[in-house]
Amino acid sequence: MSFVTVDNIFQSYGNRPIIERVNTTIDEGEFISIVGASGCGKSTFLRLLLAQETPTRGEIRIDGKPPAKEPGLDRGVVFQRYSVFPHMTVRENVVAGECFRRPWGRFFGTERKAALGRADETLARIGLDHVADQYPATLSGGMQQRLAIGQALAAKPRVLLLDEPFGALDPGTRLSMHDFLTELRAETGMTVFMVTHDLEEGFKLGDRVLVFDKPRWDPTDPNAYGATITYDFDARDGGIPFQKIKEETNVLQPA
Amino acid sequence: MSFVTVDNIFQSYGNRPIIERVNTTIDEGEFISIVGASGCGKSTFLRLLLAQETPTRGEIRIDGKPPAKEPGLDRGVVFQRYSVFPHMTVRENVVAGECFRRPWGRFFGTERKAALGRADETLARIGLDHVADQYPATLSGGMQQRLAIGQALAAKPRVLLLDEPFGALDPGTRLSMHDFLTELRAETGMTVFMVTHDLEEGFKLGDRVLVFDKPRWDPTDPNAYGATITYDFDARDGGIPFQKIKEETNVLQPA
Amino acid sequence: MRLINQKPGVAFAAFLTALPFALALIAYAIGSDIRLSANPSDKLLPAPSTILSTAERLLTEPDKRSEQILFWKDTWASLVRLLLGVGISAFLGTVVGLLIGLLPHVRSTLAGFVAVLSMIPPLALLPILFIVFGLGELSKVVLIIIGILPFLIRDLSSRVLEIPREMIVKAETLGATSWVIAIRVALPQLMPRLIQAVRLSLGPAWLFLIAAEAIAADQGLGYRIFLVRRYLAMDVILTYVIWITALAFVMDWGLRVLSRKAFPWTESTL
Amino acid sequence: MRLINQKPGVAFAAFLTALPFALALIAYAIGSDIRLSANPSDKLLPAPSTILSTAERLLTEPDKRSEQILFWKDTWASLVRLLLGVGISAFLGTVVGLLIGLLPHVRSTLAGFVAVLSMIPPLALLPILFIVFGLGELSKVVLIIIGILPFLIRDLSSRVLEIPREMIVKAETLGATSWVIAIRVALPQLMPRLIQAVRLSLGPAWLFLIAAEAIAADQGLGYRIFLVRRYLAMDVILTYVIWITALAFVMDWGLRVLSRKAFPWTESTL
Amino acid sequence: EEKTEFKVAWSIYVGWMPWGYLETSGIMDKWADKYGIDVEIVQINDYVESINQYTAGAFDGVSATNMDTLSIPSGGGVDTTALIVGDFSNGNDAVIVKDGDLAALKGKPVNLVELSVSHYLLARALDSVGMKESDLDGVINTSDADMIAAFATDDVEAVVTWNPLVSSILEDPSATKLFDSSDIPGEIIDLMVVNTETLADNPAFGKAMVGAWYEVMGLMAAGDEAVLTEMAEASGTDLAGYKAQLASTEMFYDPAAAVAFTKGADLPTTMVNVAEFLFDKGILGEGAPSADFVGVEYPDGATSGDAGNVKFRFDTTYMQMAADGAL
Ligand SMILES: Nc1ncnc2c1ncn2[C@@H]1O[C@H](COP(=O)(O)OP(=O)(O)OP(=O)(O)O)[C@@H](O)[C@H]1O
Ligand SMILES: Nc1ncnc2c1ncn2[C@@H]1O[C@H](COP(=O)(O)OP(=O)(O)OP(=O)(O)O)[C@@H](O)[C@H]1O
Ligand SMILES: [Mg+2]
Ligand SMILES: [Mg+2]
Repeated sequence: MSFVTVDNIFQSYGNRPIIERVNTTIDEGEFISIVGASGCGKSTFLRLLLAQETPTRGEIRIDGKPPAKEPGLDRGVVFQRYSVFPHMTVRENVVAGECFRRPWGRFFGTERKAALGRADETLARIGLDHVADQYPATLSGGMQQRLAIGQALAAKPRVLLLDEPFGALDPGTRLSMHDFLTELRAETGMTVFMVTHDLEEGFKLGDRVLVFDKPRWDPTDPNAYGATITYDFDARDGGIPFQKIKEETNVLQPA
Repeated sequence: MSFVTVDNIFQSYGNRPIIERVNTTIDEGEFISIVGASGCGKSTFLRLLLAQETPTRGEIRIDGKPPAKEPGLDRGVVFQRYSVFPHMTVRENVVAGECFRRPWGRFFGTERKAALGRADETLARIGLDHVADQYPATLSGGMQQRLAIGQALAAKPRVLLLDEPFGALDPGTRLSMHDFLTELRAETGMTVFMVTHDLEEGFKLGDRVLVFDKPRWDPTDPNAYGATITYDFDARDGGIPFQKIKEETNVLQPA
Repeated sequence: MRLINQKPGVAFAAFLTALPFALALIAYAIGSDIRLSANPSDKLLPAPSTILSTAERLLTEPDKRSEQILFWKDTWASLVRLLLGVGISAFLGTVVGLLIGLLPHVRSTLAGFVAVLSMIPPLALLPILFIVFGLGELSKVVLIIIGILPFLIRDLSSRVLEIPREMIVKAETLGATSWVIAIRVALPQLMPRLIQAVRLSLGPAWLFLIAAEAIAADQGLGYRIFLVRRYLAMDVILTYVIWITALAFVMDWGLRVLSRKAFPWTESTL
Repeated sequence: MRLINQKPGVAFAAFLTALPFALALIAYAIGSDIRLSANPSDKLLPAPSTILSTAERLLTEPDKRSEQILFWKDTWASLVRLLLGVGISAFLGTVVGLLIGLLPHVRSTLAGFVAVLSMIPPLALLPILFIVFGLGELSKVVLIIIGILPFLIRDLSSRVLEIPREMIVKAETLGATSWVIAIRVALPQLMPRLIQAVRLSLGPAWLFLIAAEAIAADQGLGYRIFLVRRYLAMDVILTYVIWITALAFVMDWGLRVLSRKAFPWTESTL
Repeated sequence: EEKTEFKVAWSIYVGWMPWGYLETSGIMDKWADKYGIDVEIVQINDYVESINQYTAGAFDGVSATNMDTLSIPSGGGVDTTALIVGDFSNGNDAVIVKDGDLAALKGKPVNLVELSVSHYLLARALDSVGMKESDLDGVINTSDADMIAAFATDDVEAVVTWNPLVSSILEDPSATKLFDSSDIPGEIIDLMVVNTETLADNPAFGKAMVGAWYEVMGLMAAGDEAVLTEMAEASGTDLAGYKAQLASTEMFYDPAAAVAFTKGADLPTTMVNVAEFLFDKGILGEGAPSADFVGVEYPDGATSGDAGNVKFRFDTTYMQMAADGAL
């Protein structure tokens, strides 16, 4: 059964269409990589999945529930930057994943002790236990992103959305983050959407790779049309062969 | 004959030695890649080459001249960021490479016209002619770095210093920058020092790869000793085999 | 839906923006009415209609003695002082800010001194100022300068220091002298910040202007307000206050527009 | 070597820092000497020694009538007013700044109003303030609040708006309500900026305090300065000015230290 | 030293309005030209500032009261001569309360401009019922510009102030006048004082000033409505209001009357009273060992206070010239 249903989504800002006619269904536990040219609307699509924005037309449903109006507990997210709270220590950041849903955004008493314990377990698992009492600004970029993912997972979301999570990291760190993410996924079996600039990364990590592009092009006005999913590759088996297209594409054939 | 002579350089900040006993000679036209762990002093070494700082001990001479006291026309530089002037258009940035040495930092009259013409040629060569009248903030990171290199070259320096010039770019852009740099180098035959985090990049572009590391290590005080050149690889022939060490290294052997 | 995600529509937003102004006006009208019905000759909160007619009189009727419309004469006098004071401060602030920001020797010499100067309450020094600079236009302009210059210098010099070292080094490798770095790298990048800083110091500048005019002047907006305050002519005071507020608002807005128009490179359009 | 690259040594830097202070002192001493040799009882520029002895007297000798040391009484009175005014403004500024920054409806309603309010010159409205808040301590505190609150609100709300949207969205995905986002995400990140903003508004706060005390008071630093101005006791005025400067400097320094100590996370130590 | 350019300062007050008229009407210039000099008359908003400026040497003369002259320029070592005795306050300064009598002031605060003639008037008023300032709940220094607003607040029980504020405050039905300067006639004197040395070196300055002043006095005495209206408007009121203020001012339109008053036997008594008041308030400066610290010289050469430190001189020479028509 399809877990996430994207039903004929259009999104425009002002009069300018960004994405149009986006349709797809995703099964629970799939890892979806999203690639495409810069500015084509990948982040916009992620914001729609996140319910940070409401699409101009169409609906996104998760597990058959009515479309969400705003971000909530069921969707976790990690952006390229600003995904951890700079004023909390690493441990507090992980605890925040559990306690922000409380009326005061805090745990008290024994509940707090238990949460701190769980946080330390999480930190050990993501390899940040030695910096538990430091502030994020003192961590390297890779450690910060690992923390951001750990924090997002502490909230136990049903879908995890990643917007170029490793875009600002250097190549070595990036590779180790891939391993980290692959491990975590194996453990949790979560549904993941990841936007990336790096095709290789997309195919390496994803079960499917969605390519966003403008199928129609008006030479007099490059902004006249929006992007959509032009290819949907099956990237299992280590992403080889890359060319296995899963479904029919939306590329308009010359008539 | 050696063009750049680095003669027993030490640099400390306060009591903390950063680099120590650095010796090497570089021929005119060589492309030197510098790699090493984060914080080991690569940028510090570049600052010394640039004469932005004066070493605590030792001397760096270019073409046998006495050590420079401050950065000047003979050394060009491109940093990871902030290497172009945000308040000038792309064309003005290139012209700045020639006119900053003038009393008013400007060309006037016919000289100005000629310089604008040369700038347009440069821009065409570095593929930025279509954005000549835009401000750098409107360019992508890759275009900005291309501009920075073009500007540095417009001043016709004898040595070009690059500090992680492509560190902030995404992988695709990075590759095209490599081609760009290789081309430019072939044209100008300039002596280049490039610091990079990315070993692969270092070997791909460099004629030699200098590795900075701490040869001595005090377990009770990690900051007690500075880094030096521990390996000096010959990376010609496309960098293969990587293992061809050019000179004797400074790694201390267990006694 | 969370409150932070609830956005008013365009029409409702316009209504909300107008709301506090309307409420303030109504509150004033009611307060004025209560006082006036208790004492019809109360001067403290004149009826809005009184203010309007006073404003009309001030704006159109020339003074019998001087045959000039005092309102415009006051405005002109104050604006000249204000613009001179702010202009001179902006100029000096830029020059000294550049010197402090760029030259280590000047920085060592002046940074501490300016920091201490900026803490001195200028109002307390008024008597000395008047002696040294006389009672003419100069002293008013000087009070404004003394009041805002230390702030401008500190703000601008710290901005110069914020210019990435990389950029300065780059200019050096292009053969730029200290002078060229000052005029071609630091100065143009300082300009948008200068406008920001001037915007911030317009408030204090008005304050010092009004204070100076209150003590020694024979024309000017502050002078008139303090003159008629002796008679509690609130209709005149309120007219002048509204006018000053409007002038301040227009200046602020003008500077904001200027900053946007004059420095297109500050916008990151990528 | 370029001027921008010439750095003074440690000892020379210390000398340069002291230089302008020494020069100012010498200039004053000379000026004072010239006037005093023309008229030995000149009061305008008392000799430095006179100021010292006056300061000693002010700091130690109790007033004949009240048996209190007026200097400390004045200091205490002014500090209480200043801290109350600044404290209340900081509190209100934080709350309203958070509301404006986080809630679109409040932003639509208040942002424009506060922008206009911040342009009104508060000194001109004193008569109305007096009537509404009386002539007691309250009106002085209120004048400070009116003087600095609009700036604080504007500054803090713009800082809240600068919090990256990503961070707010992240908090939402962790199940945070608007309230939790306010107190656990926005508020703590606002604190360092609050301290900055308070530092910036201490100058105007002193100014408004002195202005209020000059107009109606029976104690306070500003009161004393404007009172003894009536007989040109510059020795007393200068003592008080130096004292106010020192107080302002210490407060500024304290806030800077507090900011560094209390918010270790603002330092990027990587 | 001898010079030809002079500057005098004045501030708005009923008895000093002629100075503004002198400047705008050109009468001052006319008289200055006659003596080959140039006199600039500058209006200063803040009365105390104008005296401070004079004391510091920025002006050659200033309009001031006898009390403030004694405390600021004379106390500050600037030898000062009263060139013109223009008037004395005869009701212009008043103690005003919301209810009760003088005795009822006990334990209440009083708002006034501290250390000014108002303060002196209060001291004299309390004297008259055998009270002292310490019987009050203190005095609150209140700017004259805000006195009317202050009286309108509930905090304020009593104020002491001067015209035109007095008449504005008395428009309030709740205000009662308890005591005014007509109860101590001749003690609050409005003067034009000039630097003694400057006057001695430049008699032409004194002649031009006095000559011009009494020309306007003549116009005022004749009830010239145009002149009075102009003064009224310059002081921010209308003709009727200005006339009402003049009614409580004992103007010396006739130079002979001014001379007679200055030579009168009451003046030394007044000045000793004033000096004691000033000393009592510490206004004569901490260097002042006694109320007699500053000497005052009278037209007949007699002095009060320290004869060795005469810094304040009442000199009728020039007014006498005017009276004699010798200018
Ligand atoms: N809130 C908005 N209002 C108006 N236009 C917007 C808004 N957000 C994004 N856009 C525009 O929509 C287009 C798509 O933006 P989006 O951020 O989704 O691209 P992207 O594919 O994520 O690009 P990148 O790879 O650079 O992150 C861009 O042209 C952008 O300018
Ligand atoms: N001006 C300075 N004063 C004191 N310490 C400094 C200074 N500049 C650099 N350092 C220290 O010197 C060390 C080496 O710094 P440097 O920037 O040269 O390293 P790097 O090899 O370029 O590292 P990265 O790969 O992170 O750029 C670092 O530990 C840094 O903290
Ligand atoms: Mg994006
Ligand atoms: Mg580096």
